[in-house]
Amino acid sequence: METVTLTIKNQPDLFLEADTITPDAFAGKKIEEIADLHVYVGREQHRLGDFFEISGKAGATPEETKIVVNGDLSRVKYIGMKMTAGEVVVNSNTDMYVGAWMQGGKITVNGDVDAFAGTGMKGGELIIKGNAGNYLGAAYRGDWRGMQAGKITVTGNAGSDIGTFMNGGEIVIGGDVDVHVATHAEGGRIIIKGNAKSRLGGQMVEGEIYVLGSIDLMMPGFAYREDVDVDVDGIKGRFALYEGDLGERHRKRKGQTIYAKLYQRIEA
Amino acid sequence: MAEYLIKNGFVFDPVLGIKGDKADIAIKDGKIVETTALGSPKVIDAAGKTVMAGGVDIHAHVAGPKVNIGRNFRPEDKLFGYKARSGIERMQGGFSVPTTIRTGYNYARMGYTTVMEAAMPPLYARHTHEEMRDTPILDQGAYPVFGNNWFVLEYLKNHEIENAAAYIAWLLRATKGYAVKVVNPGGTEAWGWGLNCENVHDPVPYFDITPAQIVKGLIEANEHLGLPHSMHVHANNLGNPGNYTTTLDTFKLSEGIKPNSKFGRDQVMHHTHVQFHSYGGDSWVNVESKAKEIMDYVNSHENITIDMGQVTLDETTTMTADGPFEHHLTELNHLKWANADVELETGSGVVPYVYSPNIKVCAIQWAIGLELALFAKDPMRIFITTDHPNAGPFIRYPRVIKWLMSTEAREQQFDAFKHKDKVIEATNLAGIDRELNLYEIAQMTRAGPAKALGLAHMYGGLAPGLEADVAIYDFNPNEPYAPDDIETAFLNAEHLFKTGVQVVRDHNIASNGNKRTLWVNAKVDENPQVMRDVKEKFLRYYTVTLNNYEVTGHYLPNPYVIEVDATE
Amino acid sequence: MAIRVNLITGRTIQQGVSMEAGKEKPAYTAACGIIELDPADFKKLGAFRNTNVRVTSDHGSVIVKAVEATQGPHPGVAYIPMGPWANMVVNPNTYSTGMPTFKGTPVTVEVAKSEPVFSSLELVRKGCRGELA
Amino acid sequence: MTKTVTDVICPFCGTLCDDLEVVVSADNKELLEVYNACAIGAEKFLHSQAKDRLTRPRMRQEDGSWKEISYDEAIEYTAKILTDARKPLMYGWSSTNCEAQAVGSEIGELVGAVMDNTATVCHGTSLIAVQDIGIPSCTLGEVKNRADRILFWGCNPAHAHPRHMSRYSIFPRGFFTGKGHKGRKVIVIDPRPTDTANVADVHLQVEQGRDYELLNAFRVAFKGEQLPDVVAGIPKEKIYEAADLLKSGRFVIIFFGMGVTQSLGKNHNIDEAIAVTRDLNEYTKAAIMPMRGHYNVTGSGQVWGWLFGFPYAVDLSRGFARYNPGETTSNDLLRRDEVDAVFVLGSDPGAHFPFSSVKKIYNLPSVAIDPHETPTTEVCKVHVPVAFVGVEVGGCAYRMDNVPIETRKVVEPPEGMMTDEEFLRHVLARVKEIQGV
Repeated sequence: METVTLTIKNQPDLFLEADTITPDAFAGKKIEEIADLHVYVGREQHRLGDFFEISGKAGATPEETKIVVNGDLSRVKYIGMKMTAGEVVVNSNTDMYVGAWMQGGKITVNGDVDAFAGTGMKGGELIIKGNAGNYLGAAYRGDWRGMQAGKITVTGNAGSDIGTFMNGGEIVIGGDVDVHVATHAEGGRIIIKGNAKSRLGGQMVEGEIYVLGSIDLMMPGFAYREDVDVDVDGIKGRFALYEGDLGERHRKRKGQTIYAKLYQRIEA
Repeated sequence: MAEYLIKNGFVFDPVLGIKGDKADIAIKDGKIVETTALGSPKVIDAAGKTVMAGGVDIHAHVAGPKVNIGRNFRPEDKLFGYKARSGIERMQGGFSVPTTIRTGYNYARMGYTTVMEAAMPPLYARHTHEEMRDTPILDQGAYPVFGNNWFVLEYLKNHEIENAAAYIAWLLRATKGYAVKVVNPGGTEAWGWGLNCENVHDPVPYFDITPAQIVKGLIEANEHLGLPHSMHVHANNLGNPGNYTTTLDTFKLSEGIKPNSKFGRDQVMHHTHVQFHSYGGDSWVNVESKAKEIMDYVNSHENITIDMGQVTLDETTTMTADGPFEHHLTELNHLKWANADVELETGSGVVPYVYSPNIKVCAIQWAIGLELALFAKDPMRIFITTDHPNAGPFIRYPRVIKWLMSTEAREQQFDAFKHKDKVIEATNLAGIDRELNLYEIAQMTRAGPAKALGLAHMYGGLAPGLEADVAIYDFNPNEPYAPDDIETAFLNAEHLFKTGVQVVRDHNIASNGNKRTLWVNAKVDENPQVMRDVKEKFLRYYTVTLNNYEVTGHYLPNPYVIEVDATE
Repeated sequence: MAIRVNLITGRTIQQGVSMEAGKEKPAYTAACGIIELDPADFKKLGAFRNTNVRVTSDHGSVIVKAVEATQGPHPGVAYIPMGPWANMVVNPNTYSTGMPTFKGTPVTVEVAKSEPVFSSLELVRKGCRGELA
Repeated sequence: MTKTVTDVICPFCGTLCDDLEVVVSADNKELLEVYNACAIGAEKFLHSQAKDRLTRPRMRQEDGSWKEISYDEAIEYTAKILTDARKPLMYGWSSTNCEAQAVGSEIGELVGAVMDNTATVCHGTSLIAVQDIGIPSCTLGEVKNRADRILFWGCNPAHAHPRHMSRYSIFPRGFFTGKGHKGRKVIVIDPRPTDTANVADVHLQVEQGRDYELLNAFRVAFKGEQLPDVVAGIPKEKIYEAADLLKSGRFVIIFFGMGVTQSLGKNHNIDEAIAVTRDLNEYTKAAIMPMRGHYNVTGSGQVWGWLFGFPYAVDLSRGFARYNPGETTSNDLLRRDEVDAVFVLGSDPGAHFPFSSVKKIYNLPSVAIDPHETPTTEVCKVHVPVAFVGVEVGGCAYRMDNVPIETRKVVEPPEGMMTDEEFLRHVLARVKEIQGV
């Protein structure tokens, strides 16, 4: 695997739209060609090379290409957008849409990300070592096809509206989450190792939420069923199982209504 | 205005009866003229290319309230699907429900110059006209909906044809409308209570009238006025297994009625998107094609025209004044549902829909649409549409043309179906080897719809005196081609002239054109009773005043009025 | 003496009328430079009706006149008509929806008899120039 | 001599009453009386006659004072800040006509602006919800003629839409509703016993910020499932009762306002309220409608809908239209320093945005086009007073149910004053000159 290293040299005075920072865009290109890729500040078009020192070498294919991005990237959007393969490492906080619509490969952010990371994710792995913003792994506005597959792991906390319209894949939050989790979800799994506030599983059709910490307020549409032993994805313990959203539509299998499941840990 | 001479193209024109022979087409002052009438024209070399009149779309949902609901509530329909502003081209967006700007440009790119908006709620006429005003290039008109209108229900309940006609004339003037449209007659009024009318004899709640009375009465009123277009109907029971009997019952309502129109049409009923109305079986499990039965009737009755409503196997946005149908649809696919009932007049619903080649029913729908066109004896009476965007976006017309012209293309599609065998079993298409030729395509997309609209004196052909709407496609019918070459060519007209202005040059938009809005001004004898009824209903039941209802002035910056004298 | 209440904002007919009459005019300040408190909360605050108070949240602070709730009772809930005064203290967090959280901001209310209620124009001008306490 | 203009449209709120009568002087120069309007609407017409009204553009000086400038200078300044900026915000568009909105949209296209309207702090979250779940709705006449169950959730028409209840919802007698008020049951859900609640049959005083839970409880109740004893401060018996009251109606209409769009949950509150409406259509006929505020905020959403495909928060900076509330919405843009110039027309963010956003406007090149002197004009560098739409110039406006109505001109504007549309056409022409298109 070949590596291209980007180091930001000029900070944009507004925000930098850099959806070209992906293995797909870099693969098979010379450094000069990569420097000529387009980025935008407002309506102005610039070269990637105008903002970044670029060194190293890109692989022949996305699979063989790794990108390391250094410097303060807190005003850079769209890193890793739509990537299908390869690897991106961001050694900084960064802004919105990290890994949005990504289909494969791996993104590691050694810092915080802002909203809409992993929007409409179809596959691959997104690892955030800091905190994540709102709408993590959610659907784009109006789309009923949210996160389809892949895995998002956040070491710190996440904001509101994670996993909206989630259909598949997995989101693991090491810390706490804000309101509205897995709204309208029809599949997938969300694991919250810290505490949750309220509106978990609102309008949820199918899928699973695991909460290891506290929940401020349970939705009226979620009913306690029983205590169960859980051993999933390294999470072991005794959990209270709730089913819902009782107000929402659900399909039936063999005459049995299939609800979304919310597990809250009682003891480790 | 510039003069043009389009030389040596292979011309396909049902009006002149030219079937692909080489001919020259002359343009002067916005009209087609004899080549001898030209002075020093710009010459367009069309050698080895296909030349046709500008396309005419008799039924599409391209402007108005429900179309804009479709745009505004589907951001995902525009995601990554935009085209940036450049030169004279304004920015464009949207796939199944494009912005007005893209609508105008994309029709032009396909060689179309006239597009009719198929359903205008009268109370929203201003909105519909604002959108048409902002749709570049195309000549357009809009059909106000009448089939659930309280005035109409009350007049026709007592068979008061003259009063119904006087009201139609008044509403066409008030809304600047073009024709009489009927959607799920009585059913949409019933939907005001969450109900529906599922066959032509199903009484309308409270109003004590049946869909059959509404349709027959509106045909008679339409002919009483002698309007350019016939009554244009979307029958009851759309989209349900076994509904072909309702469709045949609706057809039969036109029996024995002859056209009374100075505008050269032969039909008294246009039934739209018949694909959605040609289903046998009694459930989605055993649904099957009844296109044969439907077309046997159409072929043997000259006072009917139809359009296809061809399913294109895309993700799209359904939208119709058939409110109960859209509710039924959202119950099936659980996708977002918008509904917009309109006081005293009509209603509508909007639901996204994914026609997947992996779903048996979608594939059967695809086959049925094509069967209708391929069973047609008279291509001047059946027209290519997708009921845009209901069965698919209009941008797929070239693909529909490909399927109609090539058994190979149809076989390729059959092979792509997940349930190929079940689909073949439930339809006739696999056994049909007919391939339409370009002359028949010109009939189904130009001359036929123009005639049915009562606009044969303006559109649909290349005879001297007609509007200079001319499309030139980079397609040589006399050389071997692959099916996809057809789609490519008809998707990207090389040149397009619209009333003499070159709007597409070398496959690019060259002008925003000289767009016109057509409406019908029907003069009738004074009718004090109808005017009293109008005043009374506005006073008591409408939420806008009568004086704030009529569409006037700047909403139609470039109007084209078709005068009809229906006075005794 | 200070109390904690949950602040909401919104329209009132007086706000609407005075807004259309001119936001630079005293009537607008009289209509919107106020906080409506429930009698029970007045009691806790230990203040008379029509006393100036300082309303403080995590997001800012403003002086308004405390008046008795016109559409009560709603103990624990306080109401400032929508406008620049309320917007000094509302929660600007949009939760990535574009919409600030205009309703449901925890605030502290304390008596501030001697401090003036600024007009809408003064308030934003002083605020922008950093001239507010 | 005076004359009376009838069928006048009120350019205040989304109710868009069109039955006003206005008495004007024979020379059309003076507006004397307004009939049929609510207190707010009447004030709007009369204020246009204020003697102290500003009639010329002005520019803020170094020392903070105002200097009168010509319209040409104002046009030049506006065109310049828009063409100099890389991402200008063009905000407002709700208190003007669709004709001006269309011209403004063309300017926005040329300069690559973010176009946003007042929905961004009003019903923007409703629009998000509609994009997620749709909206079964109807025109206000359907309510008048059919509705026998009226639910006001987080809205207070008695104060915000004063004639709504008498024209459309609670009191009117329609075709199938001859008994008027007597034939209807009215439910109000609000954390305060509002003046609207006082005319209701049922008031549920929901715990502020718990609307989402209460709406969810209604859906659980419809399905006959078990509820917790108390939800959002309301005992479950009352919720079951109210749910049955709705189900038993022939035609249910739900009106909602900023009580739900601006509280915790925002778009989710509306999403769930629409789900409640969807559910009710299993049992009877039901519709839901946002109580839109500005008289033509709906129109700007329509115009942008057909031109760009999105109802608000439209980012045109890249030459095509993009949309994502949370990123392309005014308050997020200002808070995050994403824009470098601000243009305001037909709205007052200075009064209605959180102060942290107002301060950002103060620190940017900025122009406000507004007939009034407002907190926005106070913080902008240039203020361009214009004629009142719906009073001194006509044009199209869309009611809260999306019905388009042509507003009327009833009096002449003060001598030499421009309309929104005129000013924008000049700016558009100047922008084209500067860009050489």
